[in-house]
Amino acid sequence: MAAATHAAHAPHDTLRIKRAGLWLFFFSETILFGLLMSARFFLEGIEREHLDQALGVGITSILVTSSVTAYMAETAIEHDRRGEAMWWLLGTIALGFVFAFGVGYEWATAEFSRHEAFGTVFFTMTGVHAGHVLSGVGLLALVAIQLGRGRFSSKEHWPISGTIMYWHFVDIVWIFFYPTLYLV
Amino acid sequence: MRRHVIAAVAVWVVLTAIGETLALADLYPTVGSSEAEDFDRIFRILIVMGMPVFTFVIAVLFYCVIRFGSFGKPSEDGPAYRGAGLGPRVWLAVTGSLALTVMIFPGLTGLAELQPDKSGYGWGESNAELVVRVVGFRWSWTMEYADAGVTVSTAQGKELVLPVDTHVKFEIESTDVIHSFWIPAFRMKIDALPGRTTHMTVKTTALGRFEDDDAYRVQCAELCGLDHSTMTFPVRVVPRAEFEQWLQSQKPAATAQ
Amino acid sequence: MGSYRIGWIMAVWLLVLIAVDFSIAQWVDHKQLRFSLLTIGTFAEAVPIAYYFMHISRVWRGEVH
Amino acid sequence: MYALFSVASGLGTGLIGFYLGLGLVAIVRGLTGHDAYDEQVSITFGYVFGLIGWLMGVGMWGAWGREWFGLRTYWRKAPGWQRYFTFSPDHKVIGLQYLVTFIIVFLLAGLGAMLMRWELMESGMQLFNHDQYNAVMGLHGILMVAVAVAAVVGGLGNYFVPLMIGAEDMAFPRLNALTYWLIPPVAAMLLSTPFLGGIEHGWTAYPPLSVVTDSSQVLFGLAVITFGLTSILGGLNFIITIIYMRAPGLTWGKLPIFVWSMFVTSWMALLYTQGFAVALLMVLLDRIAGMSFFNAETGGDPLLYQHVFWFYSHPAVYIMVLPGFGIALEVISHFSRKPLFAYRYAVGGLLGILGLGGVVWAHHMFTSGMPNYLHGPFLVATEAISIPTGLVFLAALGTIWMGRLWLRTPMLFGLAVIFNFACGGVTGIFLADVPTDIHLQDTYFVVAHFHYTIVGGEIFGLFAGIYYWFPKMTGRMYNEKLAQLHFWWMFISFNVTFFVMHWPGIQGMNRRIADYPESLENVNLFVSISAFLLGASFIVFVYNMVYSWIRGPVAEANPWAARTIEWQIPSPPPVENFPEPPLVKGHPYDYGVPGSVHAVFPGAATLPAGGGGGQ
Repeated sequence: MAAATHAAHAPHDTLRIKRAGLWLFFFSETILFGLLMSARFFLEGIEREHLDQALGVGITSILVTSSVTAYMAETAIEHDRRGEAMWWLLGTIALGFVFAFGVGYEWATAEFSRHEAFGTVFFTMTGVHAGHVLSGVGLLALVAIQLGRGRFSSKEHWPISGTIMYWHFVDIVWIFFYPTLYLV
Repeated sequence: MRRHVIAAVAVWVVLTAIGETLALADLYPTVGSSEAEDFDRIFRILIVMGMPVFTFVIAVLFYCVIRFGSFGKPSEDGPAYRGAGLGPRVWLAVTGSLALTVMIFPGLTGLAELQPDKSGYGWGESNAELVVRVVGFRWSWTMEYADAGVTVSTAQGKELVLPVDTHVKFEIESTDVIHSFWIPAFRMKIDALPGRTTHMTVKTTALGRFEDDDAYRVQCAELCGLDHSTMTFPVRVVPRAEFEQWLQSQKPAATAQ
Repeated sequence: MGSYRIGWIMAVWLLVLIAVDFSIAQWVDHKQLRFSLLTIGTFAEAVPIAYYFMHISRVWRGEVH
Repeated sequence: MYALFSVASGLGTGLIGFYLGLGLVAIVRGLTGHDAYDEQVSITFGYVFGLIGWLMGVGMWGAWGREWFGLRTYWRKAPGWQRYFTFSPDHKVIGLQYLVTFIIVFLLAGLGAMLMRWELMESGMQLFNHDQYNAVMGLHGILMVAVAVAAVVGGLGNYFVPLMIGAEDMAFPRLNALTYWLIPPVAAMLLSTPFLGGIEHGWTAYPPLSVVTDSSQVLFGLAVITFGLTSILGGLNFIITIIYMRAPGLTWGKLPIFVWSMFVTSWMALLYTQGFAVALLMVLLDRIAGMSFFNAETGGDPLLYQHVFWFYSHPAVYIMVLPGFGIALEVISHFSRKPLFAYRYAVGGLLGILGLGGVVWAHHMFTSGMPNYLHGPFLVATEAISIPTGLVFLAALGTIWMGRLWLRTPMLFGLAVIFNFACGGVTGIFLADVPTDIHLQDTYFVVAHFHYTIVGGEIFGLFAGIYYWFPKMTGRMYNEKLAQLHFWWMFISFNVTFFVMHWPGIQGMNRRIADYPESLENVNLFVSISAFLLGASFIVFVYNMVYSWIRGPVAEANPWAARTIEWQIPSPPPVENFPEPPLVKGHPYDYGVPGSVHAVFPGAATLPAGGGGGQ
């Protein structure tokens, strides 16, 4: 409210402020995920446990692909192609769900228990990450609904851009988690 | 300006002299080991080194408050020193070299004495003449003289008996939560962790016992719950011959169990 | 200035790198070397995403519209 | 009425959320064949849902949540004092909400300290049993940590950073309101821990003790994680505000030192706070999911917690003390009528502390049994941090030298920060040095040391700031005589209490104990009595503040003839802060420089910016 009163004489670049704020939030989250990764290396060193490698590479490819579709959605709305953006968004959501199911399948079939050290870090890291994926899917669904109501345009689409940035960030986190858990 | 500098330096010198004199006071508990002598020495060195720094701040503060202070609103502004010249660089150089000095001596040199090898933890050589295995549990200790096969715990005359003039190595473990093995008279402490063994070496130098002096006690120094404050264990340092006798007297009791 | 072409190039780049990472993990036995190679591979994926997908440079360059 | 409605709807939706959480847990557990209610699991999920419910009900739904569904947002507006009980975007309202809340928490936690000193007057147990003592001690610790982290940053920082940089509000007003409204659940959770057995693990919550102790640990963990979220989001908001919302002409080299200190503090909070949250998340998972982070038998390691925890909790002491430095330097410059000496070096010092602060954490672990090769590097890094800290002293001492010191209460508190921190800094060397730390670790020497730095450095700074800005925040003047009485009373009893407290530490009195050997009885009685005097000094403070806020004489707009922007507008500031944005011309501390102004309001007549103290 106060900000609105003053918009007249304080021409701050509000979009830039929002963008920088979001980046700082990612920065802060990076520390959170970084600490979880450090905990994994602290407890296990650079030893690898047995995991379903095919599943790992599969869900990683799916999440990375969803990042590409999310980028396409943003590009589409920047060119005012709402219908196309909608399809890309729905594709992203679908891939996000597939990823989440993949993690769930891995949980259900894991050969280790959560009561031992590797299981502890594995379930914690994938769990915290999956929570971010699901919240990302939720946010994408919300912006998709608003897009369907015709709210965004090439001039004003910050909620889409912000949500998609968040989606990319979650993807980057997995790009680090995947080798940490499966490959190292 | 020069007048003020001279006066402030005089205040500083006087305060430092007073401070250093007070620092000579015997602040320390009973000295029971060579580690304790080292601790007291290094502590004194640090007081002697730190005192002029402390009194410098105090001297400038008091001098300025008394000479330049007023309770009424000042009628003019002070001189517009910005402190962009040589002053801050000199300050940086002086504080930097002071910090460097403390890091090296007594910091790193003391640390090198404290940790003569990678696994040892304690001043002096780690070629221990006596090894005591210590197990901490909530809320007491078990002392095990491994070579002699003697175990002392709450049930059997709760007392940690050590020979004088001996390098003693403690191997410390815990069965439940984190404890910390600390004997104030020896000025040494190390945590007792579940799942790993920590080490600590001391060289006893003086006779003493808990009944006369409570610095001769094992004290848990890491919060471990309900009875943390009473998780103590008396210590007695005795002549070597007496120690051997005591150890023998404990043996049958241990085997009888 | 989002461009579809960047999206397709990135898609190929990322999937290739995932395949490379996967192969490193299967065929490099030396642990430290494997760790270092994977670290490099990971950053090679993350940095382009931050730059091309997340438009990090807009924080200091401002919006392009 | 408005106030009541806002809080009541928050409580209502919070309760609904809580029971929703309990119900969900019951359903899932019931379906998987467990008991429907498990104290720890149910509380955890109930809390998470209850927290969301509380936030939405208290005003976040209307102001923020609706936007996500494409609906129009609204604020609940309330007149007069009632606006302090609503979800308000105004940084001045939020600042006062923080300040008053945390002063109340400060007094409560101080009462805990009084009870502990009562118990410690004599050897043996008198007032408490061991369990109760540990509960009071843990509560005192965590509440005071919360006060130290948030009182200055959330209170004075929120109120004055936008004013001092000429902004109309914080960058994210809704986020700002959110950070405040997370605090009441935190306080409620912490204060209810005694009903679930009390936290017996102190504020550090080391496992395995914190894994095996009562369920109240879960409340502690959830509260601290929430509080960490507040700290992180608040820090983010400050950083963006200071980077992007400065008035035209306000370059980094002209930023008031208090704003600089808030900037550095915010980076600290943003970078490190996750440490505490992650550490407690691990404890929580160990407790409610049977995981094995800290269970040595199944591959865990208790030292992991200490590393992660101190990764935050050492930088946390800079989060606590840097705002104190900022206020002290700010006040010292204005009341010495001189430019801040070596301004650039002082800023460099703050940034240096930020840089080094992240690599010194393991000096809390010299006796923890961590590998020996870590001792040397952490010793060196810890000693090195005295160099940037020294620059803060340079700025303070250089400013008062040859100044025209105006010894009003804010100035006295500002000078006391320097005095106390000199003592706290010197005793810090003994703890940074491994050979002396081995004996002193976890003794009353440490207790005395950190009270000197945190209370002496920050809480004294907090009082300096409260007295300094009281006329600005309330539009009324406090009673100077009572304020000076408060200062001398608090300063002397504080120093007596904590200076003497070093000695039992050296003698072998360890901290966090309900009982101690009889030989230390006399000194403890002495410390207890002077601690009671210290506690009593706050009665004067509270009386002065409450009375002056209601009945005090109306203050001038700029009673201290200070130059910074916040003093160039009416007291208290109007809702929109500035009728028009200020234009910054000169340095904020150019006292004694003829013709220099800090800020002008173009269009309006140029205000005399406080220069030339005597007009």
